[in-house]
Amino acid sequence: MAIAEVFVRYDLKEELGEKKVAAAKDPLLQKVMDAVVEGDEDNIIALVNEAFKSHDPMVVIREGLVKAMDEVSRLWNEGIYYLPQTLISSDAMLAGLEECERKMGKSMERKGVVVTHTAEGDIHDLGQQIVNALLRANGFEVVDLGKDVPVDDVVEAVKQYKPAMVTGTALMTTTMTAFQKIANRFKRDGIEVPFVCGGGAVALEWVTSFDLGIYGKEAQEAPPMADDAVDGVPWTKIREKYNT
Amino acid sequence: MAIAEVFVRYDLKEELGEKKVAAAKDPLLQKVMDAVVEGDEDNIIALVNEAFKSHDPMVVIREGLVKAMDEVSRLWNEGIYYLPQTLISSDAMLAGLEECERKMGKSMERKGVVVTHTAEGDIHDLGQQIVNALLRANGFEVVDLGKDVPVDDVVEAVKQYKPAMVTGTALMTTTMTAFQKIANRFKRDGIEVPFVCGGGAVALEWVTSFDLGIYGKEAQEAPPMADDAVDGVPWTKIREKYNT
Amino acid sequence: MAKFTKMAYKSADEMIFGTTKKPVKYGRDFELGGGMVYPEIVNHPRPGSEETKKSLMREYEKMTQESMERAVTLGFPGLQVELEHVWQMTKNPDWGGDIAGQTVRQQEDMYQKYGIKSAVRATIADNRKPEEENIRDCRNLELALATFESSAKNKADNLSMESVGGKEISDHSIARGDIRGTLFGIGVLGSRDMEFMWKQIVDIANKHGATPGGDTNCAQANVAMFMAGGMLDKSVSHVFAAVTRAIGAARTLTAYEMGAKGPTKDCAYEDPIIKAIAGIPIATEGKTCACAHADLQGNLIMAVTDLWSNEAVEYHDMFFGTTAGCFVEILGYDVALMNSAIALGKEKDLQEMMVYSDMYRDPHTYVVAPAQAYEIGKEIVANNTDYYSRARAGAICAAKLILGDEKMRLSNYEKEDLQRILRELESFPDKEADFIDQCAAIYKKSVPGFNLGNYGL
Amino acid sequence: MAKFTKMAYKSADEMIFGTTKKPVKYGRDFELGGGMVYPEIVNHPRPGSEETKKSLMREYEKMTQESMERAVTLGFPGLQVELEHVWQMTKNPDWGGDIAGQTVRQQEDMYQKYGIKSAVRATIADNRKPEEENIRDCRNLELALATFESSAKNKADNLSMESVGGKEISDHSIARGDIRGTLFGIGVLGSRDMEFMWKQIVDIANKHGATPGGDTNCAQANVAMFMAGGMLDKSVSHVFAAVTRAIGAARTLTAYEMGAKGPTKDCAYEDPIIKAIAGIPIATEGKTCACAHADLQGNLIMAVTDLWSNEAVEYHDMFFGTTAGCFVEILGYDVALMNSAIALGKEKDLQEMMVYSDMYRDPHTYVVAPAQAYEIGKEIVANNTDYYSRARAGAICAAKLILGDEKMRLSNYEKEDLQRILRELESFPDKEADFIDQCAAIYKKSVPGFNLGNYGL
Ligand code: B12
Ligand code: B12
Repeated sequence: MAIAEVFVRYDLKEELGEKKVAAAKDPLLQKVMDAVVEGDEDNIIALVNEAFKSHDPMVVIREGLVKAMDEVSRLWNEGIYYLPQTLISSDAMLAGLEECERKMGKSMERKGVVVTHTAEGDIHDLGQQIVNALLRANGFEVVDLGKDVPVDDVVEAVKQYKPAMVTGTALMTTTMTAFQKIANRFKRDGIEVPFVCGGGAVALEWVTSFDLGIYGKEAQEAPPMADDAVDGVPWTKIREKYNT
Repeated sequence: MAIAEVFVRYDLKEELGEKKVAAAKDPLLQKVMDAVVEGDEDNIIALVNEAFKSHDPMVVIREGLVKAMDEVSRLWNEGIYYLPQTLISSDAMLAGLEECERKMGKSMERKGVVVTHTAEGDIHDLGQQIVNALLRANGFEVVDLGKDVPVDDVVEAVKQYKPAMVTGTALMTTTMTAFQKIANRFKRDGIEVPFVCGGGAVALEWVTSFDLGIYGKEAQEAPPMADDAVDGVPWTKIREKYNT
Repeated sequence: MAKFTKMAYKSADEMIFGTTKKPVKYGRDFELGGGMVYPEIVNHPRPGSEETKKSLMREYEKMTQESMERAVTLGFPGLQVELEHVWQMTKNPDWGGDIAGQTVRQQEDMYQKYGIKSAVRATIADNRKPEEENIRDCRNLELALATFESSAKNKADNLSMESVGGKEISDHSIARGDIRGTLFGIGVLGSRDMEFMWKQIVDIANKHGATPGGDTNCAQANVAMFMAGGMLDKSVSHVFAAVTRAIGAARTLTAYEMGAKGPTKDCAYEDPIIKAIAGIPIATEGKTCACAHADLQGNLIMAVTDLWSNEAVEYHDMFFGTTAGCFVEILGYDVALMNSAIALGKEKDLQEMMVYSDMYRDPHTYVVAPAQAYEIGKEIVANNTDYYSRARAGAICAAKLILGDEKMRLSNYEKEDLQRILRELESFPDKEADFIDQCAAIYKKSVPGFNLGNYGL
Repeated sequence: MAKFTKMAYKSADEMIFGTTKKPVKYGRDFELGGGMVYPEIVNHPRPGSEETKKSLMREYEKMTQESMERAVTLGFPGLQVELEHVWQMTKNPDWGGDIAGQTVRQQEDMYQKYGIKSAVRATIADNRKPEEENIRDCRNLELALATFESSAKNKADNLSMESVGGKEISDHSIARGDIRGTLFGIGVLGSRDMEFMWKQIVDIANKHGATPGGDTNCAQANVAMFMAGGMLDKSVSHVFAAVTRAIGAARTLTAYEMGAKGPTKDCAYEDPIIKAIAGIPIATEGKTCACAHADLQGNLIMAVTDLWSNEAVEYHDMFFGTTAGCFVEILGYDVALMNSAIALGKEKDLQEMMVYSDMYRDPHTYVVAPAQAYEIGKEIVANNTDYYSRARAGAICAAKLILGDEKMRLSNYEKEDLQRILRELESFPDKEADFIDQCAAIYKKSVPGFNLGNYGL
């Protein structure tokens, strides 16, 4: 009798190649890019300041920070980067961005505002935190309402900040019911904002059973969805694009 | 270390007492009663004929057959009788009844008509068969449409036989959906008949989600439900009584 | 027809999970009975999804995908997916065929990507109605055969069925505790119908290079077992179910005499007896089919299994993923434990624990434990002159084994019932023809629609 | 506070499922760690049922009833029911209390009728938000304590919690693969919060004669494990999760130093380490919690269990009954297999199979296998001068064990990540005070709302 095979390490069969990253325009920008790609938050500020010697802050942002972050997203999507690498890259990118803004003396214009929250009664906010980090790294202003947020507070915040998109996270079936209530309140008050709901407990069928609701499976989806929202794509179309 | 207890034979802890059965009015009727209680289909006809010597057939029915069957139902409900004992008692009772009817030269009046069926696409009809037997033994006329019965045929039969109650059995979640269609057709055609649905796949929540639907968990419930239906209790009340 | 005349194994002790005398290979690198146990998942579509072919195909696609992915994510070496047809898939042969094709393609993709071993079993629904139609010549038969064809053409690896011959008699008899009708409906009529059906299924499989899998006495012995229910139920007696199981074994054996190669169907609790006789790989189900019924042999029925199944679970959300992934996970780990035992050379120890867990939980469990299964198998082959004799011999053996083991405690009612059953079994005629005559007379009267012609009689 | 300074067991080999150094008795004839394993079912209400107290009580009544009935119908000797609070049950102390009372009454009825052994565990939700409020003095704390009271008054047998101290730091750090913050958030802050919480829980339990059960590092080590996910996931690395688990063990131990008696909470995958050190009965979950997450130690985590759980399953219909019965059945048979092994004197054989099944499936699995759990436990008690030192010692030990066993294969990424983690761990200051200063400076900046005062610092 053969020795029974008890498990297979498919992960080892799957080893992926080395990461290859697009090159920057010059060595100074290359260093900025490298720092973001490597998530080197400790040195990013110094490197950005180095780059100012031959580049305008807007160029450092565009050709250094943003370009690097695009590479990071690609590496993640290709399965070469792990989540923590992506998050520390975002941290580095945001620190660099802040420095550029300081240099310019004004904030860079954000693509738009997104209000995020975790449902009332729910303290599982890790998904939301990841969504926050990714949205910020992708150029959005995030209004983070935190966790265990009452329905009223979400509606109030949306009236106040007029975001392009709202997100909700819920990990419990007994808390996700708040999303429908929020969507109903939006409808009643004539707010036609895409409302992306995600988190372990939440399923596509349920979110798409009420108006405005769009299901968000992975945190990575939040930035492209927000791009669409900012571009004025209506919630019905965003739902169609991501939920079928 | 103690020897671990792997299982407990709760059934043996539960041994129930001897069966005690109500006495008949005289020895001849007693023999009829005994034959029904014992499910003695082979001898019931002879014993009923014996009883005719001193009793009117109607008395044999009432004081022998029906009384015995009441005892059988009680024994079953008390957990002393098993299902097969109940069914062979029903068989004996029905054979005796036929003999009485022959003697009287006419059928005994049945309490009312019940139409039974198993859903379209479903050949799991054992539950229905048990329901049929119990209804018959309890004095109802059963119109047995069989299994895998199309919606149209059920509606047609109900128009034809005007039953006091209709039953449906389904063991598959993909066939039980027919019940709702049938109920809708009844409504459309103004038929206000209690429609008792049972079978493994069927759950209370689902059956009570449409009008006319009453959930039947155990086959034993069919006769008392039919009694109510014949008494003109509306389906809403029957549902209230059995489904809460 | 070549009837089995001897046992495949020299003793019960020689039988073990994962290994058979006649291993079977098919699918993507999939081998059963060759030294390893595999899981088999059975997913069922949600109500409503069967309305159109498109929605049903989509439902199966999602279920299969999640099942395969869970297997990969946890590192399971292989998985068989059973497509247990809802009636729409058999009444429309192209539905069944196309779903089989789609499932095979999904598995091929995963095989390319990860090398995970896999196979598809198509279990065609037997929608024939013996008391209403001529089951040897009716539309439901045509459709079933057409669906076997379409499934095989679409590369389903294994063709199986849960056939229903004799059910009109066994249903009536089981509910009444009538052992004569049960022996007749299963042992005689069921076996004859198996012969009729399986000749055709094997031909179709051979024509297309599919493996003819197996059958189950679900329609009969499982009705008895299911009605007997749990410890405190008062429906069919548990000893009646036990004896019925032995009869069912004699009947299910016919598929393998007609050329089916296994693995057998999971819900055939008679399979340990089949393995003892025929030496083919068997599929079984126990604790991990709790989604489909409550089982009194939850561990024991693993003792000689080769393919471990969940019977069937309806697709819906769980806190993590859906049932389609959840049950693959549980099955996969059950199987990993068995394969670990094999790898450590301790498979007989694990088997002993499985048997110890349940053997005396219930008399039906008792008769499918390896030792008793083997004894019953021996009586079946030793009396293999005709279907009736072997089924009756198996039944008598089962009854005697239960009565003879004082550790197998019975309630007073169960004990008396078993003594009655044994008395009756022993009182039946010796000749098959006489028994058939006797039964024909009785059941023509009591079972409306019963037609001997359905069974070539 | 009396810290553990030596191991409860002389060696890993001495540890086995079903038996502990310090068995616990409570409930209706229920004993844990006294030579037998029992199942623990966790049912969760359907969405919507939490709207009113009445509907939620009715939901729990049905779930408990079916769970208990399935246990009886299959002949299981006993069952613990865990009430894992949805937040409504803790935010309204009378809801939690009344549901506990109702569950105990249902079990008492069954005990009268059948003699089935049973107990109720009430797991109060920790709704405190460390980055938003003073977790040592806030409404959510008051409510939690009031709910412990109401549950104990209503005769809940066991009081447990999944406390969240330090989570604001660990969430941030785990997602970033930052081992410093993880060690700080769990090992230092988490442990200090445990001390604070468990003193109060133990007092309440003692006052009412309930048993203080246990805690879990669900809020932290499970976040890492859960995010690490399956074999092909690319989130937190699996080695990071493994090291985090060792840190979690040092933190969870605090509950038992404060007087909790066990059984521990099922989702504490650090429990084998706890058992090695504290000698109390542990609850674990693995393959049969596939309803709640995908598990890479499905069998292995049974190796030294005393109470076997399904984590949590949402209540809904299955083809037979509901999930509340289905999961009791699977758990019950898993347990029957373990108890059979014990009865046969083959428990070490079964344990070996469980371990063999999964030990090299994943590095997180590896560190909770009995041998490694024991080694990590030894390092924890040997360095038990303060919370920081013992947690760090456990973490370093886990990393070295993984790197030192060549059979534990790692992908290139995982290997490099583990080497980095080990380097960093070794580079941290020796003194707790220094480490706290270092971390305070870093995380006050990067984690909004972080407040040392929450931890008495
Ligand atoms: C860690 C954990 C905890 C931690 C939470 C830590 C934290 N910071 O969140 C602690 C210990 C505090 C905890 C507490 C409880 N928990 Co908890 N917990 C978990 C666990 C193990 C992992 C959850 C997790 O962090 N996942 C990782 C994150 C990253 O995943 P995620 O949030 O789903 O996010 C991903 C996607 O969903 C998506 N996403 C999320 N949001 C959004 C939004 C947008 C816009 C988009 C595009 C995408 C997106 O992106 C992320 C990554 O791609 C789960 C197990 C499980 N099966 O989920 C149970 C679980 C969620 N918990 C559960 C329960 C019951 C509880 C408690 C009630 C237990 C108790 N009695 O104490 C309490 C709840 C207290 C409360 N009021 O909330 C149940 C919920 C049952 C249910 N569905 O109703 C679960 C499922 C476990 C179980 N028992 O089966 N828990
Ligand atoms: C035996 C059986 C069969 C036999 C049927 C024999 C027969 N005469 O009915 C056979 C083999 C033919 C069979 C075939 C199939 N089966 Co089948 N079968 C079963 C099994 C094991 C037992 C069912 C049974 O007889 N129960 C005993 C009877 C007495 O119970 P009951 O009908 O529920 O009745 C009781 C109550 O419900 C109530 N009741 C019923 N009706 C009514 C009505 C009223 C008015 C009242 C008051 C009460 C009431 O009273 C009865 C007793 O008190 C179940 C397993 C299970 N978990 O249910 C699967 C099961 C029902 N079968 C199943 C399947 C899928 C099939 C097949 C499609 C398999 C296949 N691919 O071949 C085919 C279906 C073909 C078809 N078109 O129908 C699935 C159904 C899945 C689903 N829910 O959708 C089940 C659940 C098994 C599983 N896979 O999990 N099956």
